[in-house]
Amino acid sequence: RALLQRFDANIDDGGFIEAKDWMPENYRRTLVRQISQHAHSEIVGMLPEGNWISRAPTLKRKAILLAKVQDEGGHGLYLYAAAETLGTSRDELLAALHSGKAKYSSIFNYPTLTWADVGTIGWLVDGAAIMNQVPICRCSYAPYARAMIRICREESFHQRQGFDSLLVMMQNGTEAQKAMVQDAVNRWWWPCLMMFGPPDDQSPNTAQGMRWGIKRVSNDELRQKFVDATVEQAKVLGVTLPDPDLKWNEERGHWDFGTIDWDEFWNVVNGNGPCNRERLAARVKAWEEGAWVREAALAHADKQAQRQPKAA
Amino acid sequence: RALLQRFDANIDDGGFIEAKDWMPENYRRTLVRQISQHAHSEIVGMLPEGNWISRAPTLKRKAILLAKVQDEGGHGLYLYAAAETLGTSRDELLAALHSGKAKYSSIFNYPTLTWADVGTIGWLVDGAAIMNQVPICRCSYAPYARAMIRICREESFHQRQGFDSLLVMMQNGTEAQKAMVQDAVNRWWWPCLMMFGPPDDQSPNTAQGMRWGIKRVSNDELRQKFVDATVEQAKVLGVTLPDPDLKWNEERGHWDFGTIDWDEFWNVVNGNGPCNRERLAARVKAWEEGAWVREAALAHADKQAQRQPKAA
Amino acid sequence: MQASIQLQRDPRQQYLLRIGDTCLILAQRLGEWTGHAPVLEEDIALANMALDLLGQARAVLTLAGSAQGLDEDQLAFLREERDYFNPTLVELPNGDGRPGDFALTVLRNLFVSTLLRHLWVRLHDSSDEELSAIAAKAVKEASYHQQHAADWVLRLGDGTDESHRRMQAALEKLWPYVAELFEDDAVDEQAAADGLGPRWAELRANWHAEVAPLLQEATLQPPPDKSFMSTGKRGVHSEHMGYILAEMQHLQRAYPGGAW
Amino acid sequence: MQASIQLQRDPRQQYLLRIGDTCLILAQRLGEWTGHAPVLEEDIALANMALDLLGQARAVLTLAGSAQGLDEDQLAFLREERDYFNPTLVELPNGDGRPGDFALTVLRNLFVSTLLRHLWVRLHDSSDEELSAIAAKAVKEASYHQQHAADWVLRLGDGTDESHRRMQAALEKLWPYVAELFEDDAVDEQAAADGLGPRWAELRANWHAEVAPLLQEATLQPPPDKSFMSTGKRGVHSEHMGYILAEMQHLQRAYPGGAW
Repeated sequence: RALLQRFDANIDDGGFIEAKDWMPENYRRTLVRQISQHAHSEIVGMLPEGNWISRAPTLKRKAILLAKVQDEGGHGLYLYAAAETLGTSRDELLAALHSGKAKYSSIFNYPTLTWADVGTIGWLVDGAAIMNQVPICRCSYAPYARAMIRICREESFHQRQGFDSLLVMMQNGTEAQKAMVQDAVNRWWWPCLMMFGPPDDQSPNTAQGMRWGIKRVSNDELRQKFVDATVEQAKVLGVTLPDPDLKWNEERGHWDFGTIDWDEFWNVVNGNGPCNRERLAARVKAWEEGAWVREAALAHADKQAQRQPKAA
Repeated sequence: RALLQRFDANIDDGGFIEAKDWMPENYRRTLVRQISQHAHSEIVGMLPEGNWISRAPTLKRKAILLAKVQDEGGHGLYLYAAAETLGTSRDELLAALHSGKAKYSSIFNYPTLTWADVGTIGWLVDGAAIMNQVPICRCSYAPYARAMIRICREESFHQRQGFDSLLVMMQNGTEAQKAMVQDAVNRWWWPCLMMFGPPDDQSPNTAQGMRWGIKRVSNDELRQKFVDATVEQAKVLGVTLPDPDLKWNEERGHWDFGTIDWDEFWNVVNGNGPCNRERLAARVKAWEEGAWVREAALAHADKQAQRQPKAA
Repeated sequence: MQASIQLQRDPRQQYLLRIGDTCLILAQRLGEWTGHAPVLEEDIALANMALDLLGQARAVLTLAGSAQGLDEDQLAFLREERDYFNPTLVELPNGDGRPGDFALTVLRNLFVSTLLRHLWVRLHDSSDEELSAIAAKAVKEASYHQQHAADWVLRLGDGTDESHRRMQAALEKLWPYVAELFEDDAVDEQAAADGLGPRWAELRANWHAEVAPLLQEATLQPPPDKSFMSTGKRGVHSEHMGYILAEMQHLQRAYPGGAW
Repeated sequence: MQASIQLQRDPRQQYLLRIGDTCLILAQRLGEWTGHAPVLEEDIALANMALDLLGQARAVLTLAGSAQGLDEDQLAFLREERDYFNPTLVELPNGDGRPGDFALTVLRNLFVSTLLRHLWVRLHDSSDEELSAIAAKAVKEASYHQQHAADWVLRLGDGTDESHRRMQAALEKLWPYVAELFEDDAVDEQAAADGLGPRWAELRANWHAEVAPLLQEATLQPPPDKSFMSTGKRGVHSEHMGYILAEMQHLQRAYPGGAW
């Protein structure tokens, strides 16, 4: 009880919780769920973009894409490490992913069908991710906040690179390239708006998350901020956002936008998106087919450990 | 003894031996070796050409290539059946192929590197094969002779199609296509000359084969016939055969040609050609990975057989 | 200059391309087996089916391109991915690696040949005489393909434990892609109105009436239906399609102005 | 119009392309692992090595093209197969299917990084200042790659029975392609005469001196040497190369005049 009071007071003061500090079980569980979900999103997110590494159209773009996907692996590492500070091992977290128990961001259940999808993921998906993640840099759990600061810096870089790759095609490309970019934006726009999660009035976890300083800004606020920022960027690019209801609302000082198809959102969350099966299958296959490698590494380390004393 | 005399007399009269007729063990063994080697060549020969089915440049060429490779499978079937009339099962013959004991035509250990290789195989490899095989249509063992008649008819068709596909590229194609054809001819010419086997004075089996009416024309005679025919076709195509020593010999009434690199021939025969390992590995993989299918087909047939009487 | 051709987005053309592309892409997948099948007879049978499908594709693509002055090869090799309209089912890989999984291959052949047979039967009555003539020939080929696939599904489903397990796994993998085959839309609407051909949705009942008892006899159990819906018929494909096209189109793209 | 570019068949250019293409094609193969490695750390490490190799490829291709006015992308994406000069070793698939065999991957990395490290050391003394500068940077990367690969070869060779078996199988598959690395010819002759770089044959002794004891420590046994000789360095590749190029070149070929 005293511990809980001190914890609450700390949170209320805007203080940070470190791994060694006492914390309520629920807080710990919520964080493990959220951080691991985020970590899973990073490693599943390597798949749709990785799909284009072998086909990148120039060596510069290939290098940028490789570096980006590598960064995502790195984000996965930090985040698993942050989750491990809360007492759950990476193997346990991965087991939950592979069994389908743990979730990852639904956006990665959409396929990358053209090269323009790679740039669009950088621009829109990473853009939305940053909106979601910047507030987490002030999250009450310090190891998570520290990981997010580094991640957000890299994500911003990725977003600019994605935007730049689309800009080159829209400004200097052929008609076929421009059409490819527009098509990609058409396919990714609505799923990106869904990335902020259900509307606030249907989002049960928001209040507690806010209370604990894990979540700092509501889904709808973040979504609006994303729309407002993106409309301007779309103008610079010269692409049309596929929403006839999109228009400036002088009164609100924001862009109004159309109704999101939440049936689609829940379909994808519940496993029926275009690539859910394949994404999970790819992760499970990598894990299972890699088992012999991990076992061999352990066996070799054991042999080495046994040899040391003899040699000594 | 009386049987042997009757057999010899029959052969000397230019008669035919049927499966049910008595024959010397050596004759039988020689035939099984030769027919199965020929059958193996057909099915291994599906691989280098099959390599281009997915990449054929037009639908017409894709259809022609598919039909050709399918025909090769058919030739394999007739030939295995012909070998089986001599008392060795297809499974035994395949086991000998997979273990590396049985040989197949070394020409298929060269890779198909461009689309022009497909046409060149039709023109040169099938051309050489026909030269080799036409005399076998008069082979003393009747089931083999009958199979060869059908095979030769189809091979001639394939050869014309191969030649035609090169002719289109040489007459109506771009410079890049013409260079592709010339490059393919450069790579395939010498290996094709090797297809007739070692020179007569180094070919130990020839005499007995001739005596038995299994072989009708010597290696060197066939090779010369092939060169003479091909030189004229190369002129029509507009390609250069890669042999500076190639010139008409008025006295002999034949084309003289350069020295064959028999070291290369023996290297490839002995397993050290460009694709020996991969060709055999592909066949073994298909066989091993197909084991469950063959087992299931047998198991299902057994179940059906057991159900019949119950149903009756 | 081998840039991609532009289509007119005409419902008649799209209806025809759905058929032609289904045949074309399945032929491409079946062709991958050549030389690698479990028994020689199947090397020959799979190549033969690929050849039949290729012939059907050529006829239908020629018809689909005629109004716009495009030939079969321009349509087969010079479209962008978005302009191919086969259902996603046929573009799925045969299995991990090449040549892939024989179980998945024969089951997909059953699904597609049953669809195509019923489709060709109906297209025989098409208001388009040429399409009707194509259908008359193709229906016999599809019947043979269906029989061949059904025999194998039965054998492997009710064969050994291993073959049963593999067939059941293939069924769970492919079943979600079946719904798309019978999805209705404006393209089908227009084709039905013009008498060009049936709505594919009209084939659903017959398809299930033939496939369901066969699966049952093969002791195979389809997974529960889900809301997942693939979208290849609208030109939005799986990630596998790009690899098929990169390979299939390579020579046409790399040798502009070539004569083959 | 994305027809292929024509090379001048210049020994200096071919010497450089052998180096650049070795890096380029191995980067392509390593990139296939991204997202599919046995542990996350290896996803990152393999992508990182691919990135280093790609950087080396870009620098060397740029240098190789400068005399003829060709840029790195024209060289990387618009050559015909015959004009790529990497040794066959680097184009072999990672294994059956994707992403392939980790044993083969780390063993090949050992072979290639050992070669490249010794090559970069010698190229540091090149008469070409630019090449010398590229080498100065690359040698550090190659050292890291070699160390990483050596660690894994040791771990897997002397790990479990299964890992040993897989490593030994990989060794038997790859070893025949090693001889080509050190084959001598006129291109190397010229490069040595000009002080551009060493004959690769001069690297053979050092390569074996490092690789042989490591294999021994890893309890791996190379197969007996055969007369087989691969020929990628002369532009005559294996059947795998065409598939790599069809995929790698697709966008450049399909979007002529594109800006990326």
